[in-house]
Amino acid sequence: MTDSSVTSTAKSARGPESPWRSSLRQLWRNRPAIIGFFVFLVVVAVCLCAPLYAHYVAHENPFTSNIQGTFRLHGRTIHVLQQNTQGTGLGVTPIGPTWDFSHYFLGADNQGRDVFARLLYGGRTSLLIGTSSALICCAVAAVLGVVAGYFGGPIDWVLSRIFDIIWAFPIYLLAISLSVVLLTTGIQFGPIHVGAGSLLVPILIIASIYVPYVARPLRGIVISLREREFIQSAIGSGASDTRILLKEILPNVAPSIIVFLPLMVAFNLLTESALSFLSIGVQPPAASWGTIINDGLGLLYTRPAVAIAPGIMIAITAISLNILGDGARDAFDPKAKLRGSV
Amino acid sequence: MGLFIVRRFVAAVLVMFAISVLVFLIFFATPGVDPAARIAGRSATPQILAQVRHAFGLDRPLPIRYLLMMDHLFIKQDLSSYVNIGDRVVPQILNAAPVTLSLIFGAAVIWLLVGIAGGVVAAANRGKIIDPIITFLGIGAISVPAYWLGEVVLYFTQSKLHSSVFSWAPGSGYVPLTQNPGEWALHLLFPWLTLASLYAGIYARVLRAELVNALNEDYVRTARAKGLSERRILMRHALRCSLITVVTLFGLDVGALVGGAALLTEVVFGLPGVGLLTFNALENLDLPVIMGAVLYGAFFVVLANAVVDIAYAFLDPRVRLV
Amino acid sequence: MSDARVSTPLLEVEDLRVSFNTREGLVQAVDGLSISVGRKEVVGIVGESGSGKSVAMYSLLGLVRDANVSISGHVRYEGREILGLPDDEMRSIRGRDVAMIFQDPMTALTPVYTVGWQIVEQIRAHEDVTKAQAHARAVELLGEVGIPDPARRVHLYPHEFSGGMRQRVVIAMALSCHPKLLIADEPTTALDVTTQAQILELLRRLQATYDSSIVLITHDMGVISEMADRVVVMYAGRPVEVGGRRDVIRTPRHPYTWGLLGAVPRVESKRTRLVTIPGVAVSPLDLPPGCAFAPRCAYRFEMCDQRPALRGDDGHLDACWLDPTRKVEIRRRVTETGVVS
Amino acid sequence: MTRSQIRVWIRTLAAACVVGSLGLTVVSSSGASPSAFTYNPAHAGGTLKLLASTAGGTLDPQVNYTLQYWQLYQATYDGLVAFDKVAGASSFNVVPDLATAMPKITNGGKTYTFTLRKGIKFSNGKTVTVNDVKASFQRLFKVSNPNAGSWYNSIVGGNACLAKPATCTLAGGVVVNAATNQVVFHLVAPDAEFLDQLAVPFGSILPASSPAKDAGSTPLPGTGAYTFSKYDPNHQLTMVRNKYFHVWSAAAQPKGYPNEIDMVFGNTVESEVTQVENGQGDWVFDPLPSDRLSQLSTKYSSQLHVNPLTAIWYMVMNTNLAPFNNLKARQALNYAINKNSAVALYGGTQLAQPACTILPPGFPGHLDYCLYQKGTGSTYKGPNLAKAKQLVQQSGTKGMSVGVVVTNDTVNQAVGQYVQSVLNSIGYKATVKPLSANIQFTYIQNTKNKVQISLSQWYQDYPAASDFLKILLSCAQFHPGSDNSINIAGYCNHSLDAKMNAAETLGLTNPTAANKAWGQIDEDMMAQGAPWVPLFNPKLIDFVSHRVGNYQFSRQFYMYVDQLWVK
Repeated sequence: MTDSSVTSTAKSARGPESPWRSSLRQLWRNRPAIIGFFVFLVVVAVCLCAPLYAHYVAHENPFTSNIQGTFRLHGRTIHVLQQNTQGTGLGVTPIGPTWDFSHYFLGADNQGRDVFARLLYGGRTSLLIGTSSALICCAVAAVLGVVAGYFGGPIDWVLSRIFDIIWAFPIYLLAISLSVVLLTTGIQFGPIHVGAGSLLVPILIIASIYVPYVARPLRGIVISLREREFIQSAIGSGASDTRILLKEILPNVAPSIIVFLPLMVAFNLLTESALSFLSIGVQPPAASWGTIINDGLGLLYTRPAVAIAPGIMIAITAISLNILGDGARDAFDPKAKLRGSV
Repeated sequence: MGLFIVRRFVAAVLVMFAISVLVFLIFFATPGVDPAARIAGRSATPQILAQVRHAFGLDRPLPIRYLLMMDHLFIKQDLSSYVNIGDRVVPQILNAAPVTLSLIFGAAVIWLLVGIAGGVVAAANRGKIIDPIITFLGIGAISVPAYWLGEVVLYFTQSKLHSSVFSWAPGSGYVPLTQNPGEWALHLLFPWLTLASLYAGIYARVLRAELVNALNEDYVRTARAKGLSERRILMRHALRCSLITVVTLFGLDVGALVGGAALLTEVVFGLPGVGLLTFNALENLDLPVIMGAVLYGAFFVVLANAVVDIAYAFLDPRVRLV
Repeated sequence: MSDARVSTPLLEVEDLRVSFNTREGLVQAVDGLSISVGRKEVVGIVGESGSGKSVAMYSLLGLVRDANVSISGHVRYEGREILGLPDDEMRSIRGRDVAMIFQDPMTALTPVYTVGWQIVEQIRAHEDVTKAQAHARAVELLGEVGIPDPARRVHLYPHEFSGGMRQRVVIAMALSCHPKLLIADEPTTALDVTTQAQILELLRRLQATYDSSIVLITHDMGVISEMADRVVVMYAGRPVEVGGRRDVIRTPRHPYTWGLLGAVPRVESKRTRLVTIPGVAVSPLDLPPGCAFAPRCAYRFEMCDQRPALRGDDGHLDACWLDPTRKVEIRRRVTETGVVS
Repeated sequence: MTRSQIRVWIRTLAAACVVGSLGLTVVSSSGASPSAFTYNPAHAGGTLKLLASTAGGTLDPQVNYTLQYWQLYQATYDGLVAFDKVAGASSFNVVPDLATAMPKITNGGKTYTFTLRKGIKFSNGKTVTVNDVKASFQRLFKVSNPNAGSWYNSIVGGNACLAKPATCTLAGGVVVNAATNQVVFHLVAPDAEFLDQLAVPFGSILPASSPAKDAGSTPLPGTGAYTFSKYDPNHQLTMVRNKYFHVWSAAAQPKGYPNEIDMVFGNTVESEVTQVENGQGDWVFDPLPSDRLSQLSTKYSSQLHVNPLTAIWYMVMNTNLAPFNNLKARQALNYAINKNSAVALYGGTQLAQPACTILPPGFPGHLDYCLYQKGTGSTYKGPNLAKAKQLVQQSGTKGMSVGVVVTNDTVNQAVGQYVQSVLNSIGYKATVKPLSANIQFTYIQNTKNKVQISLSQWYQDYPAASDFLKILLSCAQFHPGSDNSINIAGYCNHSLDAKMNAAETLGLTNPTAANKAWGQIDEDMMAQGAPWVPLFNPKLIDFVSHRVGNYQFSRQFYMYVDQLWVK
């Protein structure tokens, strides 16, 4: 009989509304979450425009080395890479930001490639990896968590132990070990072969290391659901496992999965960038925000923009996703306990 | 309690066994990693290669090699690196551990202070402007890649502003506490702040959520009805109950960090801790060191889990250890 | 209302209004409640969930912390206006002069402290005594509320008590500063039937011992009939019937009260089925302009479109447009058939 | 750390090849070189602090094969002979060290007779005896020295030792006489490079009591001016003065200046540079980060020392795998790659020089020519893309997929991506595969991994043309399916093999003519086979602190660490 019960009576009096609709409505009303969502959409849209920018505006292919290249700015011909002529004349420095969208807006990297165009392309890669690995991770975790929680017994035991093992493996060490190996061999799974340079390698690595983080809470939810009356009565009425899983269990764990998704995308984006930073994520000449930061480290003292810009992009994207995720949690599953990070 | 310890111990041994097997298999599944060719030298003849392979037991079947490695690591404790021949793994880890511990100790103090203060202030000021500000800062802290933040910090302290504001900032590297406590703290200051920013963000957010939940609990209403001050209710009742979650989180985080999860910070700031040791070993494919470091890391994760459970029981009288 | 005042009231509530500004709109949780509680008097406030009875009591003690709440009216404690007092002054009243007992003893105690610690905390919040003195009093209090072996149990944690025992602890804590007024919010609802009886018995005994007044909030007419001197029936934040226990129980005048009384299982009664009130409680978001109960009332007529005032005689008042004689007639029929409509 | 590896590896020399042994002997047999360093006692003392990001592995001089420690071994260990401790080209010459003089070579070049100096003591105080010499050569086999099977098995009994190292005696191969203090080596065949092989650290003389296995991180006593006192691969390597040392030949083992030399590990390269800038360290071992170069060369130009190396960076094509099993495809890439671009990626024109030839400039046998370029002449002028595209068209390999395998450090990856761009521009579909530096070198050698093209480097062991041509491109060095197949191109041209053998034989009698022959082989190799795309010959930058003086550079072992002044 606190104030919350007042509002809950209010809701029930208004007549039944599907919980999905009401959650979505609540999410829509959460202004920061919606702003986060739109910022994320803008980042995605801008990154998707990368080829247009590279082709029509910058007139540069950001995947081809342009070491001897020149371009004209304010009527002067400028070398993209400039040989140092001072002192003992050591070193070659790429041009810095011109702040001109049609010519090396953020300058060039050590291969004379347009950093801004690479930043946009890198965003496509990072977002693709973050999103798809989060989807794969949540899907796999949902299946494993639900199966473990629902069937219990030896299946649960085996799955839980696998989760324990992955859990106890320091997370970056696991990712690094897998990367070092898979970047040499690629993945051979039956007839399917994934090349070592493929983006699928980091996607699958990142997806798999986080499975326990999602699967464990889901398993807990399913175990408590299983004890609830409606499931027990469904079991009692002789419904098949498949039917119960699809009709009863899944709708009840779905909100939790939805809450996990934006946060997982943010985690995975950060993980991808960290692996790429350690040069064991996305492989060159493909770019991701992490690889551009890595490229930029070699230029940190002369051209800091190369390393700083992608970090800002990562931060903006992750912030927008985290705010969206907070909103999704408030709307769909207020009790969900999530860490801010992994 | 006795049973609890036994169960935990058995579970830990099983998990660590599985991890060691996993590491072993991952390692030998990679082409080009056969350490014999690298140990023997660049153009060693097949005979020399065979001798080296034999000397290191690399010509034995995999299970035997595994057992030999475990024997050297745990029983004889003389397992040594494939890269720095004769450099024993156990002392390497023991030498690296103080660096990691120093890093984590300082960072933990900062992130606990900042995180708890942030969470408490945000929860106590719900509905005021300061709450969303702290929440946003927290989200920002967890959304910024830690290694990137470290690099940016290095850029500003070592290059951009080194001649003005940060002329006192030392270069990266580590100075042992026993050698010079002042320099120790000075060298670790920026790594501390960098590492702590992420965790302070996490803790402030988690604690705020826990406090808000706790402040809606019946016992808080009871406490108000008792005529306690809001401050006392917040600090002694809500915070005390929320700390259970924070302590759990703290235990697991510290366990993972001591075990090597501070790797990125160590790499960026060139701190020769366990994370950097492991990372270098992975880059060098130095299996003995990888094996030792990963098991060491896993041990701390497992240990942290157990300690957290004990702490949990200590903090929450409702919990019984079974 | 002024007729009901038998002596200088300990607590006097006048036209208390509590509303919440929610996203869905303004929620009028309490809409013009006026009651007075005399010394050593037990006042029962009865109503369904959501009728605003708890909110009313919380708000008058400043326990409603919602930022969107607005409270108006007058609350006088021993003649002194306490509504809108600064928190630190309010605190010295809460827990010392006015104590509360809550519905769910399982959650009302902080789980991480021993019951003794929590009692000592309350004593020391209001009285300048040493820890040892407070502790001794805690043991004494626990014994007084019927907890066996209090010297040992004072060191136990709440979860180590059963529900009934925990409610005794809560009562002991509430009594620790000898309050003049005890507000008991559904003190027995969460308990099983035998424990309920014991707790009510305890409250009665303690009330006698300490000379306290009690405001008893409940949805259970049975509890009212055992405890209360006077009764306030609330519906949708409004008092609909006020009167002495005997009057309200024996000759209820409001159709809602009839429904509530019908909802009391009476062992000695010849009836076997419970009367239920059809429909669900009205949403406080869109209260009808007239009688709030009208949408659920079987006897509504045109007059019900206007809001009825609380009126009556001999301290027995009700807010219903029905003709008093017709009420008596309907009431009799209901009692005989067990059917409200 | 991977960057450091580039400099760490030193190349090997295969079995017997005979180049100018007489010449070497003639040059150096005059005894101490007149240009030996003169000692200036005013600058003695102090502690020199060298900075390296990681340790160089085992400290055992008979096992360690890294430049990082070979550079330090110069001041700590001695062989019977040594490379002359002078600056400039003469540092390639061999001079007597523990031996009193250059050996007497008899029996058609198969017998070497040395006389051991008397009164020289190890750093543990024991006197060096002929038995120590004999034990040291036995030990080479017992510790599985990397080149025991390719260099030292030229000693009689060596092959038996390879088969059964535990019972190695080298009976009949190394004969010592304690009374006359003579050491006699009997070889199975004449070997002009035997003296070079004795002069590198593998030929160090160690106490006979040294353990018969890799000593790892335990320092072994030596005879040099310094001795290793402490080694912790994660922290520091410490060298202190050998208190039993006295100068017997300044050309072979001069007296050093600092009282202590420390090599400190575990810093990032960035921090090493900062420390040297601030004078907290004296020298950076690792390659300098490219973004610091321009700042360094402006602000600290007097502390930078740039020296050309006899080394080469090259793209090596697998001549047995499409598309590079086609000569035209290999030539096309030679035409297409702009070596100036590779130079820019390495750090610019002051840091490297475009290469057309296999043998580096200044190396015995080097012939100036440049076959594949825009225009003609012997200096490189730029790529010829039109010609390249035409050749690809003719070869019929257009549109094929090509994987470029490089190591995952910055410079290698950059070159790899550049080469990928070039391959794409002449009609291939190229990808880059960066691998950990520790895997890449064995990975690209093994034919099982089907590597089409990779980036590799070769730094000389000692000055002999065969060290490049015969080791890297002869049929005998190609071992399909093995991780040790240093002829990465898998190139086997029997007529050129025959010419190389002939050049070796010629070298026994006429080194000048032999070097000319090697130069021709070099050009023929590129014309007929084009198994490589030579990219550039790198230079080495040494960055020292402002307090350091007396910088001296050996072309053989680079900067003389012990000759630096810190006072």
